[in-house]
Amino acid sequence: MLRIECPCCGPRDHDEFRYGGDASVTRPAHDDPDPEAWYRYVYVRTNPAGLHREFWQHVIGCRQWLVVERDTRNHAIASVDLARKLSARKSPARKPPA
Amino acid sequence: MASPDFSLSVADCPLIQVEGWDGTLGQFESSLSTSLGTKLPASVGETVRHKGFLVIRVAPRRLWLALDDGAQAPSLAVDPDLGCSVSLDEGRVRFRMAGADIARVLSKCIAVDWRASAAAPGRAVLTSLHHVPVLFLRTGETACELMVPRSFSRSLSDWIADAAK
Amino acid sequence: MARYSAFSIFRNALSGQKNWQRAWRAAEPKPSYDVIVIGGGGHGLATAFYLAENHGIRNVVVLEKGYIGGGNVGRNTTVIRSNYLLDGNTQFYEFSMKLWENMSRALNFNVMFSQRGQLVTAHSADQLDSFSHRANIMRLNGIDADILDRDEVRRLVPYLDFSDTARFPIHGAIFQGRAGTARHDAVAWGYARAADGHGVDIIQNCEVTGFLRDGDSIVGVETTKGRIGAGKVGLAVAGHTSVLGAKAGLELPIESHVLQAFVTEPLKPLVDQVVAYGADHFYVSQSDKGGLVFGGNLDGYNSYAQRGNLGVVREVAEAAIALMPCISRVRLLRHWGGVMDMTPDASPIICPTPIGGLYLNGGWCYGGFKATPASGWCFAHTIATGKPHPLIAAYGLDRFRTGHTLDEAGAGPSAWLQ
Amino acid sequence: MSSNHKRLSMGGRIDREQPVDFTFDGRKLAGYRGDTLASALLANGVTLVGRSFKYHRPRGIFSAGPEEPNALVTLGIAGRREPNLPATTLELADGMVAESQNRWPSLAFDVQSANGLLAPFLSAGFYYKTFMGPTRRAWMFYEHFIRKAAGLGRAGTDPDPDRYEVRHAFADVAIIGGGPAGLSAARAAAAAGARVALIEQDFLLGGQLLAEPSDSAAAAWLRQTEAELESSETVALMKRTTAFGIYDGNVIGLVEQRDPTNRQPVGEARQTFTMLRARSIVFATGAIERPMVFSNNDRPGVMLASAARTYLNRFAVLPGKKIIVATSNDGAWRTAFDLAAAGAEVTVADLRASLPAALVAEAAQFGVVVRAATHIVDLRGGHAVRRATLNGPDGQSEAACDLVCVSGGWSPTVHLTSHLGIKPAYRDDIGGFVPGAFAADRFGAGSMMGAYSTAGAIEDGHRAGTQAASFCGKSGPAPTPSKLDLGETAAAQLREVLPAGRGKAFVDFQMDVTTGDIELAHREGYESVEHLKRYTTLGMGTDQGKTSNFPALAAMATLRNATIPETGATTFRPPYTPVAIGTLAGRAIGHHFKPIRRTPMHDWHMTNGAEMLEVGLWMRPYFYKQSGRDVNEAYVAEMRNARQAASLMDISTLGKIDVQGPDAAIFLDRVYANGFAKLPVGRARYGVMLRDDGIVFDDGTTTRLAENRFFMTTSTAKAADVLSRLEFLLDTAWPDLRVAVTSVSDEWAAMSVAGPKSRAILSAAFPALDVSDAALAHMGLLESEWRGRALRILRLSYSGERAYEIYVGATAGEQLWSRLLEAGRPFDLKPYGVEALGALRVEKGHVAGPEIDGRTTLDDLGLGRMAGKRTGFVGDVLRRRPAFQAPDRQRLVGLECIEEGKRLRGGAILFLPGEKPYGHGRGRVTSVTFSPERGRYVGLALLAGDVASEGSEIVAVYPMKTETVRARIVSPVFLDPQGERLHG
Ligand SMILES: Cc1cc2nc3c(=O)[nH]c(=O)nc-3n(C[C@H](O)[C@H](O)[C@H](O)COP(=O)(O)OP(=O)(O)OC[C@H]3O[C@@H](n4cnc5c(N)ncnc54)[C@H](O)[C@@H]3O)c2cc1C
Ligand SMILES: NC(=O)c1ccc[n+]([C@@H]2O[C@H](COP(=O)([O-])OP(=O)(O)OC[C@H]3O[C@@H](n4cnc5c(N)ncnc54)[C@H](O)[C@@H]3O)[C@@H](O)[C@H]2O)c1
Ligand SMILES: Cc1cc2nc3c(=O)[nH]c(=O)nc-3n(C[C@H](O)[C@H](O)[C@H](O)COP(=O)(O)O)c2cc1C
Ligand SMILES: [Zn+2]
Repeated sequence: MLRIECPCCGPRDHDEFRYGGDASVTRPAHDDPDPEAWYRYVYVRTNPAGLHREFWQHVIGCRQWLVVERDTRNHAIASVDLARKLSARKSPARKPPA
Repeated sequence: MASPDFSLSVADCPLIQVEGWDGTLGQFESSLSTSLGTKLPASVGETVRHKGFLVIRVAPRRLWLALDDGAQAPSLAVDPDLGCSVSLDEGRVRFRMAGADIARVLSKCIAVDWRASAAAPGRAVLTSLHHVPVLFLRTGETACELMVPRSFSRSLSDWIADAAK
Repeated sequence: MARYSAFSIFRNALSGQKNWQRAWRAAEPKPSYDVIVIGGGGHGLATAFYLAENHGIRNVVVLEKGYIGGGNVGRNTTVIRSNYLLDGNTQFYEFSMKLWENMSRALNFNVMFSQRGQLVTAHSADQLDSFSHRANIMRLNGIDADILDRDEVRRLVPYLDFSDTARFPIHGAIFQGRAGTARHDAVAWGYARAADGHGVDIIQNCEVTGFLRDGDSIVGVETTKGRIGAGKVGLAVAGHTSVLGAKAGLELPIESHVLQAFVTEPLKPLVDQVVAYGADHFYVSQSDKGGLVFGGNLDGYNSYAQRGNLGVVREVAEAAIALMPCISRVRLLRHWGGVMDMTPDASPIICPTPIGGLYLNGGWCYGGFKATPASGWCFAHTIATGKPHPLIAAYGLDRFRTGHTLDEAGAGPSAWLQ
Repeated sequence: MSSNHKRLSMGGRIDREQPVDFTFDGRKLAGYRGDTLASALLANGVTLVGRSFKYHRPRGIFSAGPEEPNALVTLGIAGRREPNLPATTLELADGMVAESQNRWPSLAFDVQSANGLLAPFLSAGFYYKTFMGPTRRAWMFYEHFIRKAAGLGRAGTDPDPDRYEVRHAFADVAIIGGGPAGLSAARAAAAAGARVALIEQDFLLGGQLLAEPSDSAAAAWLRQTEAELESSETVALMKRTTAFGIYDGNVIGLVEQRDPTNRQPVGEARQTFTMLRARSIVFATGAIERPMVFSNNDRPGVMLASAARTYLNRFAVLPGKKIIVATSNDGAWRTAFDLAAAGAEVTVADLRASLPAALVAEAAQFGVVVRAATHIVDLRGGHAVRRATLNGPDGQSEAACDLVCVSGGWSPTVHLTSHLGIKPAYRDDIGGFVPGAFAADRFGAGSMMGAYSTAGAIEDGHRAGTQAASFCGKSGPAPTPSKLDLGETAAAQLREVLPAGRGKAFVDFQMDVTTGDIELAHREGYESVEHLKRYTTLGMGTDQGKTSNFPALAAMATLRNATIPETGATTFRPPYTPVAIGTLAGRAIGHHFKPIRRTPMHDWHMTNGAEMLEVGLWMRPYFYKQSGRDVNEAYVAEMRNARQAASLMDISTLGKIDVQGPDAAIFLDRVYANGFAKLPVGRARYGVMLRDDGIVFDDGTTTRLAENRFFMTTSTAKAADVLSRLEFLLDTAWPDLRVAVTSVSDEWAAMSVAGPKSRAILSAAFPALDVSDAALAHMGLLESEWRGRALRILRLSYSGERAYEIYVGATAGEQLWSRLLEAGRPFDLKPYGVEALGALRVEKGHVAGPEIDGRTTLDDLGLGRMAGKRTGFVGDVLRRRPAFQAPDRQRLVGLECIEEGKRLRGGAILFLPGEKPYGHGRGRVTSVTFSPERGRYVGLALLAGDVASEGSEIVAVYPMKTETVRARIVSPVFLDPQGERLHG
């Protein structure tokens, strides 16, 4: 059993989570019309034998999507973070309402 | 229930969920805290008891207010620019369990370490019971509650009753 | 190469087994070959054999990083069937079935292809309808298929759960009588021996670590045993396609996932057919040695570790008993994992690649054992002629870009969902 | 002969006060509490216990533990039979019924032992070389007989009457192995303040110390340490518990034997499967003694030296009177001395030319004959050994014997550490494999690390226990290490297989693999140890080669002229010892296999004649028995009633999602292919979502409750996937959108009233509400309360009739359902099931699961206009890929049977009239129903867009029933294309 240490809930068996695949791919903007960008996002995977950044959702728990760094050769987990925290860095912060 | 040292009772489970937006969470929490008249649990799994209800943090930006039996729901006005609320009054069932045998019975149901600080009295744990998401609430030395989805509740109470044999 | 036969066994028994020859030579790599096949699994070895047998290309080497047959061909649950639905798959797998039916004799190696029949249980009228759709397609393509009702299933496999307490009652089943199993190791060894008989070199403990290039084309490989030149290079490395593909500069729509397999203690005959559970993930057959060989769902995360976890072990055990209550007291002897290329539509990729001299055979997911002979046959053709064999026309790499995917399960591009 | 005649009158760890009766092959025998089945059999003089797999050779008891290759028995009767259990691990209990295996008609006289005569032909892998003719299917004929001959033991076909339990457990430090190393580790870790789980497969703690005399210093140490641990609050002593596998995250699979006898009352858990999650692990699994390989070394009466000592000292059984101890190391001499002290005549044949003087002197004291540089080459005796041929410095000689103890050294038990993919590393100094490098949270101790002396094991355990606790942050005061020195010296290892006599020399006893087989495999090129294993089946039996792996690879190394590390070892896999599949499943069987989901109206359906159907985990009414004799009659009646009067359906299983936030409308606009931003408050809209690859994902209606709030419904099947997908998009792609999504599926009971009389029924049921068309238009929403619960009425139609979806708080669902039926009685309101629902939607041309099959696009389903010219929604770009635009793309059409009496079937394949029905056809029928309106079968189909147009004829071929039906291509909306009934 992988034991994933959810930043909210603590270490849990991986069957409390839903896998979401490669987290290193970049989702094009919702209105990006470039088929090549979408093709790459949906299909192309580096699939490394080694450290893999991947999405897991703590679906039977806090329901947060996480980004886990895990070695695919031995399943050792190097880090776990909230996906939102990482993706928020990429998108502009919202100003608090006046 | 076969075990004399374990009891299970089933009750309704009125809940209100409130959730704040990213970025303005601090503001949201302080206004919520003011309108409830209590401080809020800081991290997921923490709870705060206040007149007639228990505040549980179930996700970084999400709180549940679980009402005691017969208690009136607190009046909540959530500023839509800060967050939102939804009533979850009907969708869950509350299992109350107690007895000296409780840790043994629960060990056959959920992967929660009864002796860990994360499961100490007053703590809440969102976890899986036979693949179903449940909220475990430690209420005492030999007592706890589970909030389970209503549609699964009969299956799950059967499962627990069976585990208590 | 001395032929195997009852007579050869008899003669060798009398001479104290001293006169048997090596099944394949212990070859050392030559400086270059016409074709290098990377991967000594079923597909790689079959490819080498058919290159020699069908196309007369004999200056061929198979490079295997470990021992031949140590990959998925040696760790799969050996189910062979041709009950595919989609145009492109149906014909290919039936062609493979036909090759299986003649394999032992063609290779002079008994691969114990046993056509014991395969059935998948159906648990609702809707499911039986969708099985009928499949069966109709099979029949219309000249492939045997039957739909069984509950009583017929019961007659065939009386020990399944027909009780009132069955959580998912059995309504019927789809059945393919020509489906069955084969002795997995024998397939690798049989192809190796037959290829060797045609002069193919088989080199074990020789890992390919990189590619030699001339301009945009690949002209050889780097290995742990040195550089080897080649006219053409065929990649048939099952779960490791991405790793080698990356070295060659290919971008691939592949994820490596782990699938587990299980075997019980050896028992007297109990399970005659291959039986699969239509309500969950479990399927089982009995090996000639007597072990019940079974499997279930993917573990569901990228992995190269060749082993799985306890969650799936439990789920498979639960499903096993749900279908077959008497298996409860049978004891699990061993469980292991295999690393598979999962593609976004769960169909394979065999084709020439955009890189000159490089041919790709991968993406077999959990179903490539049954494809072994046809894959080797068609890949050999593709390498020999430079053009895809008509039977694999649908298995090109560009189908993901164009949308011509072959998604039997309709699960979409997330490998872990299939 | 009297029972227990081989039992000594004193000593051992058996309870002579508690005799235990059992049977073996029908013979009534007795032993004592504390015996294993093996020790009790030996005490009764039973030496022939089983027959081997291939050659049916007589076999006895070889070991005293789970490494046993030979003494496999079947336990229990009827549904509780369990084959292939090593007698050496079975705790003897009253009423135990054991039977020998692989023999017919009896153990002593077995017909198939004639296989031995065929042995020259049955060499390794012979079957790969023959049975290939005369015909293609010849193998099917031979295989029949081969399968019958194969297999050890027989499994029953009845369901298992016993129960199993699965349990979760946690510890700071898990210690696997209760020998001196494990005990000492537990002591240290507990003292440091860690929560310890000590796991031991045996029913007694002590490991190899149990082979020490029961009045020795070792026994005293053991008693003292055990008492100390028992009194500790933080130590869980788990006896009869095997750690069968180690998985990621330090999750350890444990099986506890709760009912060794198979006789406890039905209903009690026979075994418990514990998933132990440990923060750190100490492996203290000991070592397994190696056999010696010589001709006929498999005869009953050949036994591991440590096992003989165990039988003597732990079980007070003297297994022989005239004994040869064949060894390569000092350890086995202890066995010789103890046996001699118990009165046996003992010869030690040691391979080594120069022997430790101290041992030789001690041997003289015990009257043990010593022969240096001597090994056994052959044994004689059928059902029991009689004579040995020894090869020594003076040539060959013969010796009579009734027991041969063998010791080829020891192999550390590295099985568990290998489960995680850690390759064992060879250590030349101990001549064995120890675990490769450990991760920071795992430790090894004792003989599994090559510390072969008791003193060393205890010291090592102390260190490992302390470190493991400290890894968990527990570094309380360590206790003074306890000490016990038995004065053992390191075990010398046997690294080669010695020349033997002419008979078969066995390496793997259970799989009947001989040195000849290994030579043959080598000769034929199967020289990698993995090929050797697979070609000869070495190590593939129920013991997984615990005693045979090392000698085999040593033999192969010799043949290949390679070193042992060059030759390598095969992989150990879980489980360490076989585990019943029932144990792994625990209680999740029968009706507990998957939890059942019930709607709020479930009980009503059950008591009112509903035939139920599983949909996912939900139970839904399929049809109501009062509607007709069978489903076909019932659904037509139910749909007629909906079209003519009104019908009521439980739709609580729909996925329901509360979507809120200032950006909710923007969000929905992106996730649905059709627009939602402009949906007015109080209105509902049908929406379709695509996957990123442009294929249709799910559909449902979403209602705008307020400016910032929507109520989304999804299909029953996709509810969980949709929610998770929405959360994914919000968390990973658009974290800037202020939207909260919450499942409210279980909050609401939902029911649909459909039919021309539905409005009248609503008025009757809710007299206080205005449900007039003015107040509640088609696609409109009405929010209110009913008996204190929230109420939402949506005017939506799936069936094409005027219809309302009514949502009420789940706790009031059944009341409202009954209320509606009561109010609807004058209007002929009747419940209907899923089958009729399906039929109604087919008549109306609505797509559902059979059409939304994960391969169809919006355009395929005729829904392309929903998206219109919109862009920027999920799946928009890839849905424009060339394949989806191809003219022969299969698109949704309606089909109507041309001949009235004929039946269309889902799954029929479509061909053009006159076309040869071969191949994949032009399309397929996806959903069908008998249409009372049209008086014939109609259906939806996916049909190539370029072959035929509306009005033309098509042929539906259904080979499974050899049916061919002519149909006309029509609009998929069979009924009321103008939608007038919605308002009727
Ligand atoms: C548990 C499990 C059950 C399965 N069950 C079935 C089933 O019932 N029916 C079915 O049809 N299919 C099944 N499959 C799938 C099937 O086993 C595979 O699709 C098929 O075996 C793959 O082709 P192969 O035999 O050529 O692969 P492999 O045998 O894996 O061959 C690939 C070879 O390439 C070698 N290699 C990798 N990298 C390098 C390198 N750099 N240099 C040199 N060599 C390299 C590997 O060592 C390996 O030997 C199953 C798979 C698994 C894991
Ligand atoms: N005579 C010799 O030459 C020789 C050689 C090696 C060891 N020894 C003796 O063996 C002892 C070594 O002590 P130790 O503690 O390292 O080993 P041990 O063999 O005494 O104890 C190991 C224990 O682990 C248990 N075990 C193994 N695998 C298990 C599993 N998967 N699940 C549950 N339990 C499991 C065994 O039942 C055993 O009780 C010393 O007394 C030493 O003298 C003697
Ligand atoms: C069809 C099949 C049957 C098997 N039967 C047995 C068996 O009877 N006994 C056994 O020990 N292993 C059996 N195995 C498993 C192998 O021992 C081995 O685990 C598998 O080939 C994977 O290799 P690995 O464990 O060395 O990685 C079987 C494997 C397969 C594919
Ligand atoms: Zn969490």
